[in-house]
Amino acid sequence: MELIYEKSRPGRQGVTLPASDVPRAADLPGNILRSEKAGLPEVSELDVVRHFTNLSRRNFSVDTNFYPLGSCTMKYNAKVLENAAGMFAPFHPMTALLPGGEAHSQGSLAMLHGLAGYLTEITGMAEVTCQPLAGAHGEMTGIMLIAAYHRAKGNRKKYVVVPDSSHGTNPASAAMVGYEIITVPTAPYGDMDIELFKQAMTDEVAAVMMTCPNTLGLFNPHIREIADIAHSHDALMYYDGANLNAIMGKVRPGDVGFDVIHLNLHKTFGTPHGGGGPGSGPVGVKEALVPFLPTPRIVRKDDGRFAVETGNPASIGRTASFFGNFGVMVKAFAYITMLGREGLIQVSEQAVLNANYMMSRLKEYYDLPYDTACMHECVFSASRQLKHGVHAIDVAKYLIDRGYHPPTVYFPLIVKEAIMIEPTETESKETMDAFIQVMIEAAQVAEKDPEALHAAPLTMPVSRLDETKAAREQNVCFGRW
Amino acid sequence: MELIYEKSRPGRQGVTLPASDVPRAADLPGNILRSEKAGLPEVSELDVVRHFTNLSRRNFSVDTNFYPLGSCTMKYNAKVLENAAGMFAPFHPMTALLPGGEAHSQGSLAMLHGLAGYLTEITGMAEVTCQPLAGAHGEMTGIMLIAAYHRAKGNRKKYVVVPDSSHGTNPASAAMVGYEIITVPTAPYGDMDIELFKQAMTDEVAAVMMTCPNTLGLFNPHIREIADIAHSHDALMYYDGANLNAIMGKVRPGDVGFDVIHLNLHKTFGTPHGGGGPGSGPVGVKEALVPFLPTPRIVRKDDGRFAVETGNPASIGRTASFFGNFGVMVKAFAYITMLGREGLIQVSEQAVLNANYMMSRLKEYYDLPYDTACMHECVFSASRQLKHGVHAIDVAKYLIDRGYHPPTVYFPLIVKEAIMIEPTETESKETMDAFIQVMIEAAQVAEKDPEALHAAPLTMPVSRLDETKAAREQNVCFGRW
Amino acid sequence: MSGASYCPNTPEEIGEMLAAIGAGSVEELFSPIPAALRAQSFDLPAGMSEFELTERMKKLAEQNGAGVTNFIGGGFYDHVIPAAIDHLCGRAEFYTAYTPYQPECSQGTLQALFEYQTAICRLTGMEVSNASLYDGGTALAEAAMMALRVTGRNRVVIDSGVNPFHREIVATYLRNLGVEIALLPAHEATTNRPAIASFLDERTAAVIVQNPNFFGSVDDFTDLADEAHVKGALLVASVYPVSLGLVQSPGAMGADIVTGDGQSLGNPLSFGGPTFGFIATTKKYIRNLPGRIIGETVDREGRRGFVLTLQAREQHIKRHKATSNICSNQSLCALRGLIFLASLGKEGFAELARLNYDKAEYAKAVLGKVKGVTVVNRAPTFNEFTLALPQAADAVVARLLDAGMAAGVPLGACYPGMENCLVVTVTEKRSRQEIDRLAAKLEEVLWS
Amino acid sequence: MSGASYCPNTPEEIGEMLAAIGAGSVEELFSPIPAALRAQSFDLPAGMSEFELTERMKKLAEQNGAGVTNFIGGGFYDHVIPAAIDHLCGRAEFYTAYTPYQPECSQGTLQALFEYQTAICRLTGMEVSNASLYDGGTALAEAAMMALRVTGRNRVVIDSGVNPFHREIVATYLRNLGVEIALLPAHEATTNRPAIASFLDERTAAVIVQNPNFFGSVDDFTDLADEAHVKGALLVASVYPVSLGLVQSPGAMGADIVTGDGQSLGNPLSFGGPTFGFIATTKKYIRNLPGRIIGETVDREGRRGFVLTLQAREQHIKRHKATSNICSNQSLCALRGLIFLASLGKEGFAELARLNYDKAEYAKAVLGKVKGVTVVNRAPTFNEFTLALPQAADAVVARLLDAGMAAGVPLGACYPGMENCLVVTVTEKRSRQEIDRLAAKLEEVLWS
Ligand SMILES: Cc1ncc(COP(=O)(O)O)c(C=O)c1O
Ligand SMILES: Cc1ncc(COP(=O)(O)O)c(C=O)c1O
Repeated sequence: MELIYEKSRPGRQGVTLPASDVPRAADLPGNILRSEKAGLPEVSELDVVRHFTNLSRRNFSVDTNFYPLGSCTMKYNAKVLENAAGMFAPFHPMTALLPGGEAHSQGSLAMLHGLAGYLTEITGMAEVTCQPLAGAHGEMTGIMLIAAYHRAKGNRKKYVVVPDSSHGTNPASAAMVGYEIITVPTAPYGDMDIELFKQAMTDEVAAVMMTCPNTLGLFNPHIREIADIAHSHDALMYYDGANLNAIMGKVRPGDVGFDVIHLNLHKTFGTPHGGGGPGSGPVGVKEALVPFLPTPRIVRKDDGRFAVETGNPASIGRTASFFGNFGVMVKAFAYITMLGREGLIQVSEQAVLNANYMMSRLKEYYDLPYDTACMHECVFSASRQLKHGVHAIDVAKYLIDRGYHPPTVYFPLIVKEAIMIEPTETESKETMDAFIQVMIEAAQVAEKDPEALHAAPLTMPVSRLDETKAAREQNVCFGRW
Repeated sequence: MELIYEKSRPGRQGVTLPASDVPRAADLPGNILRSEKAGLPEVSELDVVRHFTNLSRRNFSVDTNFYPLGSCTMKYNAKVLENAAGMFAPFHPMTALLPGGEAHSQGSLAMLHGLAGYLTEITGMAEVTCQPLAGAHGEMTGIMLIAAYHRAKGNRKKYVVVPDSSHGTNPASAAMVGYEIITVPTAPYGDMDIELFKQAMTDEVAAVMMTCPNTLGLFNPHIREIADIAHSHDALMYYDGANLNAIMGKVRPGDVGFDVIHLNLHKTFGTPHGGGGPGSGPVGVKEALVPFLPTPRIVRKDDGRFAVETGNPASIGRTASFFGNFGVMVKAFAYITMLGREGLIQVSEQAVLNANYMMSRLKEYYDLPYDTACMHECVFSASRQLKHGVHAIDVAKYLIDRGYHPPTVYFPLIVKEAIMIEPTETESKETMDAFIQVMIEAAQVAEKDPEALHAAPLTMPVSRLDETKAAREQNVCFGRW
Repeated sequence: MSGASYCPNTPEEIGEMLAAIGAGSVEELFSPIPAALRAQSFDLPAGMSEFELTERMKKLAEQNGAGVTNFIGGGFYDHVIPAAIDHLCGRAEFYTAYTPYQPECSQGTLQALFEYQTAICRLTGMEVSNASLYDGGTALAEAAMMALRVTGRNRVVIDSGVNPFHREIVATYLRNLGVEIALLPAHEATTNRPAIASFLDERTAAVIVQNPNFFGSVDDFTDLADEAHVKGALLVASVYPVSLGLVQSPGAMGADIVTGDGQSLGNPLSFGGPTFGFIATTKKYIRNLPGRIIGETVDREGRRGFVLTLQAREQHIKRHKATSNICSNQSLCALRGLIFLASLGKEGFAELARLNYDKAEYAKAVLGKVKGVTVVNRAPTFNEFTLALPQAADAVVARLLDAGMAAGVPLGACYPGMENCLVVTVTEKRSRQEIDRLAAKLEEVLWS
Repeated sequence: MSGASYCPNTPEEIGEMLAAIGAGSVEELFSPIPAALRAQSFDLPAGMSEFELTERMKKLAEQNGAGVTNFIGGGFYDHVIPAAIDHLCGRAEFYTAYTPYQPECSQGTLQALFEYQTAICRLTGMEVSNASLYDGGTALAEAAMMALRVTGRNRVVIDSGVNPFHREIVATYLRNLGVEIALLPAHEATTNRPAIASFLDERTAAVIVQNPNFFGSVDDFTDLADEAHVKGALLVASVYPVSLGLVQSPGAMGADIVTGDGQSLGNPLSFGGPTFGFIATTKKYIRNLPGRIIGETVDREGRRGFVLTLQAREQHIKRHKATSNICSNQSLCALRGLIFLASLGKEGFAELARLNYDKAEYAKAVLGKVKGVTVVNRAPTFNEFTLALPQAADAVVARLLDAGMAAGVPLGACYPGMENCLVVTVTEKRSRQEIDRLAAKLEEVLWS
């Protein structure tokens, strides 16, 4: 498809603006005045609509395809949530910060407070801030809180410990806060090697970051022991909530020793992924860390009204321009409100059931490096297929031709040729059965006709793309501006 | 794709309903109680969303493809119009009919009155009713008005005259009102044969129905003469407004002798076609027919408030359950409001320009039975291609493979192998150029490789379908209920 | 700039196009139109931008006021609309396409309408359905005309329990066709069994009834169907589709043609439209159906596909001999109806009907206890019922409207002698609290 | 039923699945979790249906009141949003997809983001852009960290004219990294030229400025860029994108890194988010950019296609050595920005900026004439300006808010000594009448 810039015709006009009802002002001084209009496309509204409608048709998505992208919880995004978020579209965040402005923002503030309350209970923490803008942002915020905690206590900390199965954002977030990273290998039983962990732990460790269930989809039964060890060094336990979908109502991170958590509202709480974002990454903390939470904080006053609290000297400060990804939060709030206690429990139960079913049905055909009951996702390896020269990526591309978005591949890094499948609870058995059938076929084709897999995909607008060329040429902007 | 019924699983549940807050009532008597639940699909919300999203992807549409379907004015449907219509979604039409209810419906009534006012001015008529639900419904309503007029005058009328180029709805609508049809052939110059018309006209003719520009895209310069002849027999002139897009601000049917008109809001006034509807077919009349207009009528009272008038003894009565396709009208009202006088004139000018450009560029490759300046559409014939065994339908199917919705084919019936192209004003020169190029290629392929055209389309979910089998087997409902 | 016209071509392109045409100006293209025929006036306001338009339309909608609590029906009903419907029907491929004349690139619409036809058949208990008509009233008129065609007769009997607006449409349609319409007066808000025999004769093409009828009474028309059939007439039944989640289907009662308004299935009230009309019948009458019909078939490779079928009934082929003049129908509204039915599903739809019934029964009991108020219906009702008030209903309704409640539809205007009567509608959206409030307010209006 | 959980499997299917797994119950699947670790509490309300939820959310939104007329900005702006944006971004293929890891089935998102990057480059006059960051404030913090990386230094100079919230975010980000932040005090609401020389030194990684600055003043930073470059420092400029329709691009002024908040480009105010942050730089720093970058390439048949590129900068490859920890970004908001820019186009976007400028100039003149009120800015302004009132701004703003007008952002809280000052924003949505009304009301509040 042509680029929108290639469709541009000089003088063509799209959306029109209101005519001016004020006099034309004197021009800005020459050095400040833009010398040349920005080279935006000149297209009609129909050009725009047809272009982007047709572009959209070049995507796989949850609403069109089964999308078992592991670690991403690509569940169905209920349409009613979109409508709910739209109700808050016209409200300016600055209003709440004006003198007297809280009165004009009670609905928004009530939502923020209500969501934080829900998440507090779901996770078993003392308080939640909804400011962080995505999971990784939550991680960074959480580690900043931990740093503030140690600073306030005069602790001298240098390291953050992560298992080697951890998501890349974990070490990256800790590094953003100035920590060095200690990586602990995974033991053959699929959890962080407890002995090596003990060796890694010193008083210089600020925090231990864990995902639980971890990125192999396994729940670590020794989590409390790990927490105890960490706490004995006054290291805090950080919980990466990306996989919370597995355990709602079953386990609360706060109950098992975690001090700081982040959640991914765009995973567990049914908000759409937007082709890469926006997400939302609220952070919950135990009592000891509450003083350090970002400002502004939303509080409920004695008269029941909601207020914005800004002057908090111990706070790490502001981590986002206003209150976070508010529209995303509205959807998550509505989701929790709609599902309620029983609904959320059902979500986790069915997510785990679906993943175990997937694992049981496929383990005959693909290697399962950690062959034990999984939680909400399961991680296979294409190492058996590799003997025929077929990689995980080839299986993935074959799935595309069959109408499935591939699972996550090559993550977690500790599994060779990883294929990480997270069906989520919103998919039905027959959708999974059809997918399983195609996965089995892929395994058969891998043996009989590996070339067929190397050639895939053939049904998309493009075949496999030359990533090396892209990285070498760095064509990241069209034409001359 | 599977049918939604084939995706059904016993016990699966979609949207949930509020829990009851009243006691369960005693059951209906057994003979009234439904004996077996209706066999609706049992699917999840994701099933529904994925099913219909994927179904939608099996359509061509204006937003995805150039759609030069002649006589249908497939112009761009501005998105702001959809939003406008949504604003009126919650209002019950019965409210306005309750005692005191007009006060709760002033906005809706103002819109109805305002739209009728706009259309009155655009067409040069005395009053417009917006009740008819589509073009054909407008025609029928218009002919009923004409019948009422003749009845009131004691005229004994039996016939309605239509040119043979007329749309099928014209004679069908007249027949629905009990008239017999006299069809006048088209002369070689593309308009109704004036001599044959004169012969057809007697005092038993109730009305002459004309489309102007006609379905060949030609404007009849003798329209006033025709009207005079009709009027001399006290036959009324009916204007099929399907082609109004050609002449806004240029010609007003009311000015040139038409007594009754209908408009297709879904053509001229930018409301979407909905995969077949809903449309809206307002009817305008000259003063003499005002008393017969359908009830309810929307009137503006002296105090500026709007009211619903129902008791009108001469009225033909009600033609629709309430006020017509209100939501469609809101879009048309918003369209006219947004474009304004100059915008509407520009629409017609550019529609005519685009059609003439299309005609000029293609007439070298396709026969043009009526080779004269056209208005908003042009009608070719594939008779030249027929020599190679290629029909209009084969050209159409080739276009599908190239990403274009075909023009209207085999209409008007008087043109052999008709290909009727209406680009509309919202399409750009380069879109037309690309289409023209493909049309030229089709003509070339017709000569060199007719089989290739017979085989088309090959890129759609299905190839050509067996219409005979469909008509024979009459499978119009899935399975046993 | 202010007004938009969505015309993309630039002056330069316009110049190129004129050159290709060989015309000197755009105006020249209009030269086939003699000066004498040119518009005498075109006095419209100047255009405005999208933003100004939106503000203007908001203001217009606001002139309707804040909205009232609906206890009114009369053919249009205030039901829940699953959020997914707007999202799916907002898919441009559905709403910016037209009639699926070219089936290969219209399988989306075609399959959906085939599924719609199936849903209508299953709801009504009939064998075939078309792909939609305009609305409930015009569908009934089409059914009457269809019965006239099928039987070759020229008289219809119409029950006064049929929605008076729909009756008026039938009358408007039939007026010029020399058809006699006999109005069967209601008996205790139900179809008049004692009188029917004297109304039915060998000239009668159809007996037209409605279930639940305008007073809210639910009936079993099996006997009427039998009597009609004995005389060679058809039974035409107009039904409120939501009731079919609980009430016996007209097919099971022996109806020959079933119609109804689909608004209650996922279409917003929208001040009366767009909605859709449905019509269903038995296989033997399929060629007499008006409007589009979708049929299943196969492509050259034997794959299933869908097409417009039996087009030889339609105006674009048969012209004045067509079964109807209808061309554009209400596809998108029918699609909404289908998605509504699929979203609720077999169980959910039954549950919806049950909720309506239970709430209405509660309301009937509560309102029936208001001093001086009696329930008129002797027969069972579904979610509407008729109350007799101790005074004229018009004034009462007007006062309740001022209190924010559309309490019901007064019957006086359409049913002389029933000036004190009021049809009250209770859907699943009405809460017990709202019902109780209506009762309290009614009592207040009547007695204080 | 009441609450929905969107879990489709029926009890029968659950039974089949458990059988396949070899588990006796769903609970058994949770057996890896020891009892001691089980949730101590899970005290949440019961669920509700979609309809009830919608009613509940409406009520919540209504608690915000009817809304006020916005003369406030401060990073978020009340601009027109073309209707097409919602419709296009409501396409499920866009909003229910995720990061385009699999390019063949994600060309829609990838091409759109490539077009977005191009738009940002063209707006800012820079050579490369990433595919979005979270928001304007975090983008600025990322830019600061990028400058530290590029220069290997550990000090940044930040102009006090930079949005105080954004400065606070920068401070929060840098706090644990041993970086010195020097705050350059403003001079007459503009960047302090006399002081800059003493702030810039060889340890300085970046000078961070904003255009227009928080007081609304527009500046030409060419001299600052030159001075920074002489010292080996980068110039980081945060810009308000709408101003770039009229104001010289930061690229032309010599900026090395440009950031900003994209909310004003087609994203609703939505109480502060989601929005997107943009970041652009020159080719030579591309490998130091944080976040995703889309690159053009070809497929095996030589057809153009787009992929995530230079991923070796990112956390999923580089882990703690990545240029940033960002993973999910704000794609859909960036897409809104792109569609906004494409909808307005080259001329429309310039016209938009001009409208903002003209309206603000008008407002500046009118408000500047209110008794006792003076305009603080000496430099030109775009669509925001600072007023000095004859009394504390807080009370005045509170009173105007009661009158339905958010008159501006009082500066006292962030700029000690400026308690009487107020930043007023005027976008194209504000009418002359609204501006006049604000002036009148301000006069009234001040003097009566
Ligand atoms: C395990 C895990 N942790 C953290 C993240 C980061 O979350 P986000 O993308 O919202 O920044 C992800 C997301 O992919 C994840 O899967
Ligand atoms: C010339 C003409 N007249 C009448 C009609 C009928 O209009 P509608 O489909 O709205 O009933 C059409 C529609 O196709 C038409 O093209």
